[in-house]
Amino acid sequence: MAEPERLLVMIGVIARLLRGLRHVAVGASSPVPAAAALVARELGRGRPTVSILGSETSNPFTDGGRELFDCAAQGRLDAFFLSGAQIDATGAVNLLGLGEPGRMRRRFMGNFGAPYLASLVPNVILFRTDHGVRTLVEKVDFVTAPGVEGRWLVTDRAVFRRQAGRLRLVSWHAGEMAETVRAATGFAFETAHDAGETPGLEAAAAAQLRGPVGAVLREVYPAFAAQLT
Amino acid sequence: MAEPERLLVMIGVIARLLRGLRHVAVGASSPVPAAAALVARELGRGRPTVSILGSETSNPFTDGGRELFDCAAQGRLDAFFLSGAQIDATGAVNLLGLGEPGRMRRRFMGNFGAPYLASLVPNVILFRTDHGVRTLVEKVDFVTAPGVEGRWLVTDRAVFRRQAGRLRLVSWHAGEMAETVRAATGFAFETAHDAGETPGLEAAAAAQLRGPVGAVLREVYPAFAAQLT
Amino acid sequence: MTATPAELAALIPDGATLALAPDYSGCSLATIRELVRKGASGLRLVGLPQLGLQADLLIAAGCVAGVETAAISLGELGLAPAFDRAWRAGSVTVTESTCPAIHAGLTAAEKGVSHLPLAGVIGSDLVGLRPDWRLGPDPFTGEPGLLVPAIRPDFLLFHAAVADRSGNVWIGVRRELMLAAHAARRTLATVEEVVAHDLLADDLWAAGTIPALYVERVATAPAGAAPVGLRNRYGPDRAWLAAYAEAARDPASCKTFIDAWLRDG
Amino acid sequence: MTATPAELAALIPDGATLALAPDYSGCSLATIRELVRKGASGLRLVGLPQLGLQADLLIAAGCVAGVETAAISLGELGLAPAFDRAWRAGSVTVTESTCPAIHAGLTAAEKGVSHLPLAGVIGSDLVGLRPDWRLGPDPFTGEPGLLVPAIRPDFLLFHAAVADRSGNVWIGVRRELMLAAHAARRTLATVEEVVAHDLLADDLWAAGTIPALYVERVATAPAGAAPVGLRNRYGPDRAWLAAYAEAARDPASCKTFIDAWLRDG
Repeated sequence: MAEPERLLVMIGVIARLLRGLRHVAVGASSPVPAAAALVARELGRGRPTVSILGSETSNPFTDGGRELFDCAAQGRLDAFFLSGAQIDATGAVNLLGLGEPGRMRRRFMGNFGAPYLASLVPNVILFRTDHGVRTLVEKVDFVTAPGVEGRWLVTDRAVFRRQAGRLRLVSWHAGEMAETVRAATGFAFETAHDAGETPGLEAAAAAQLRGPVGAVLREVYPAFAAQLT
Repeated sequence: MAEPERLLVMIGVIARLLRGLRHVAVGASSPVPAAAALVARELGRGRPTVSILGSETSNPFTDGGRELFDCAAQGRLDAFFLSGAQIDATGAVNLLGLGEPGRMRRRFMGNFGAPYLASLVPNVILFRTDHGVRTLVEKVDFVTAPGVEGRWLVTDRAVFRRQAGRLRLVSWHAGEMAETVRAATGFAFETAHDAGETPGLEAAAAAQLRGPVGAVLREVYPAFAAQLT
Repeated sequence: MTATPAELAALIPDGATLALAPDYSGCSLATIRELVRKGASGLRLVGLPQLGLQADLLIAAGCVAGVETAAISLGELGLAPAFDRAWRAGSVTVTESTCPAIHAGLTAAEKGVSHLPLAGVIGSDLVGLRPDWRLGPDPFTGEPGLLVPAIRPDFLLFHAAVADRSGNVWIGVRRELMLAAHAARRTLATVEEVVAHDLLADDLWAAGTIPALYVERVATAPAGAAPVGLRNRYGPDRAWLAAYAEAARDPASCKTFIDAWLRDG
Repeated sequence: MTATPAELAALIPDGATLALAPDYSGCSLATIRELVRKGASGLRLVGLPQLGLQADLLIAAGCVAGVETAAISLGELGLAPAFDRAWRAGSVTVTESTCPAIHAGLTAAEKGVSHLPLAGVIGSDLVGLRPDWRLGPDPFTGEPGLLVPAIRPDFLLFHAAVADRSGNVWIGVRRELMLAAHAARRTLATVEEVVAHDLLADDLWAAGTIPALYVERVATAPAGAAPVGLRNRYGPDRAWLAAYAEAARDPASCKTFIDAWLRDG
């Protein structure tokens, strides 16, 4: 995983994207989105509602494993987060494996709920904490979920958003430039005309991470919480 | 409702039909089937399991109103009971109303779950405690649920079973004869070659009604329980 | 945090589709009374899966345009008298259904799909009364199959024993309310009491709780389910119900009865 | 009334389809151990909706012919090593799925229908891996639609905190087990303890209880979910899990590890 400072920038970016939403869910093994969602909730005075799967204290569901998916189909889930073994220039993600579908040479854990949530949740935010040419590729080997227009990708180096069919560089984090991002990315991309350096984590957000958000993170992601502080 | 002695005969008939089954459910407002099912359970040492809808103590369902219906579709419900404003010569029942469907002149409560349960539960036992020409008709005005081969009808006068497409008289209760049953029935019927008087309630069953079954009935159907004893 | 029954009623606009529990499952008579008071009209009721006193009172007061239900009655007291009169007069439309078809329609809405296949039912004349249902070969088995459309009520209104300060509502085993809360666009509940502890913090409570996520407003209404009663809390007021069943047979005495009910509450 | 985990394992024949909970939902490792001991073979596992340690142990011991799942892993410890080896060798078939497709398949079985429509998913390459799924226009909307077939496992096996003497089993909010118990032909459960009171007698307990109606056998197995842990009771044994994740990478050390696990239990 990336340097703590880079993770803090990612948290800030994602928290800003979640402003004004009603309900945000965070899948298992997603500490950066979890931190960002909790920050957004604290700064939004309880809004959005945040559901963290795998947490026993921040998970409001009472109807079993299906409820998250039903909830999304009902239009009650405004944002979700996906990573992927591969993310491509169109914003498609691959969680399944490498090689030709049906004859893969390597298999990861599986598709989980991504094929479904990616098409039903209006704001699916892609993230990777290890921006590199092997993970950010021109075309995924397997489309777990296709990309859609307007989708965001937040990495430990930069922020992209899909426009006109492809991810476009929106900002680079402190210490990067468009060129360093390009060198670390496996797909060609355009740079938005107003691109610039990613704003850092706001002081108010940082205070939340040191305070109430940190307390929740220590329950769900103790190692990650320790790394941030 | 019929004389208590007639109700006891009906309870005996139905209890015998339930022997050896695993799970029997009883709908709302069905005291005779409820009593019969509980007698069968006691004489069968806990088998069948008896679910009485509307009872807070004899209802094992924990998944809401749909569970009875799902349970039937899963093949986990062996018997259910239906009455009907009309029951016809084919064993079809009408719970909805009188007159032409879509332009009825009288409407009863509604179809409830009968259209579904009648086709999914292997043993649907029809019952009426007021055997008469207006309720037992040649053809129902509205088919809430069609009849099926082998279906039983138990009334306060007699027992019928459908064979070769029509209900056939199997037995008549003490005090009746084939002729008195015929005069009280709105459809023509054949009499089974081995028809005879309905056996009365067994002593063991009567003891259950005075004992543990009576106690449950007093919770769910207090007026009915008082009438029996 | 909590509102009043009148505030809940004010949220329900004329013409809304309103899902209501049967008499045994948690009825917010306290809010029904406010709907009558405010002169609600054109409501379309959905039974979960049947309708009882709440529907008959709303119909008696002229608040209802139509019902979709597997049955409508006063239970042991027989036919719903105001409904029966309105049905004869043709002033309330009836979409006839059967319990599992309503559960299936709500489940389709819960899962965001247009329809659900439904077992059984084929062979009943009911199918002929529902032009919106589809008959055709099951794509997997080739057997005759029935598809019923999603039912997505604008509102679910119910009464339960307890809620907490966050708006989580405990319904215990009355899980048809959970299904309907998932299916409905907006859910309004009255409760006997608001408790101080978080209902989701302890699995014993959480297992029977509708999360606040689905609940728009909660109002406190002690004895809010009277006169039909609330499971494990208080029974039906049989004298009241019998008096209503008698009075509601006649339009004039029905009006007098309801006026008295509005005055008393 | 209650049985032993070995008696539960004896009920599951070779070749059976066996639904298993993910590591967070109630895993009967006590019975998995007995399945390994008896040399079970040809099992077809269904994840609810994903598979974890239970599946990897069964695969390591050669008990498994195939899996249908949305994912299989050791959670934070990464890929399921025995599964990964079996997958590379082609000795275990994988029916790839996604969480809501498994829930929908189980719901179809619960409702006795051949299939359920499923929202989303179209556009994923997953659809191309599932020739048993059907694509076609939705009969109500005309939009592209996806139908997934019913999943009816022969057995559901899980572990929970408590059962009562009648065989009712309390699962709290782990409601995927309720769905699977409805869908499966036969359900077997181990529990930490059997309590004296009737779980269905009090709605607080009943709301989170699978009725005995669906449960064929219950066995008492204290710490029966170790080493993955049981919600609100005991956590995972992280040292054991890390040691397994390491040992299972190599067939020889995996066998040694499992032999020790069988000896200790």
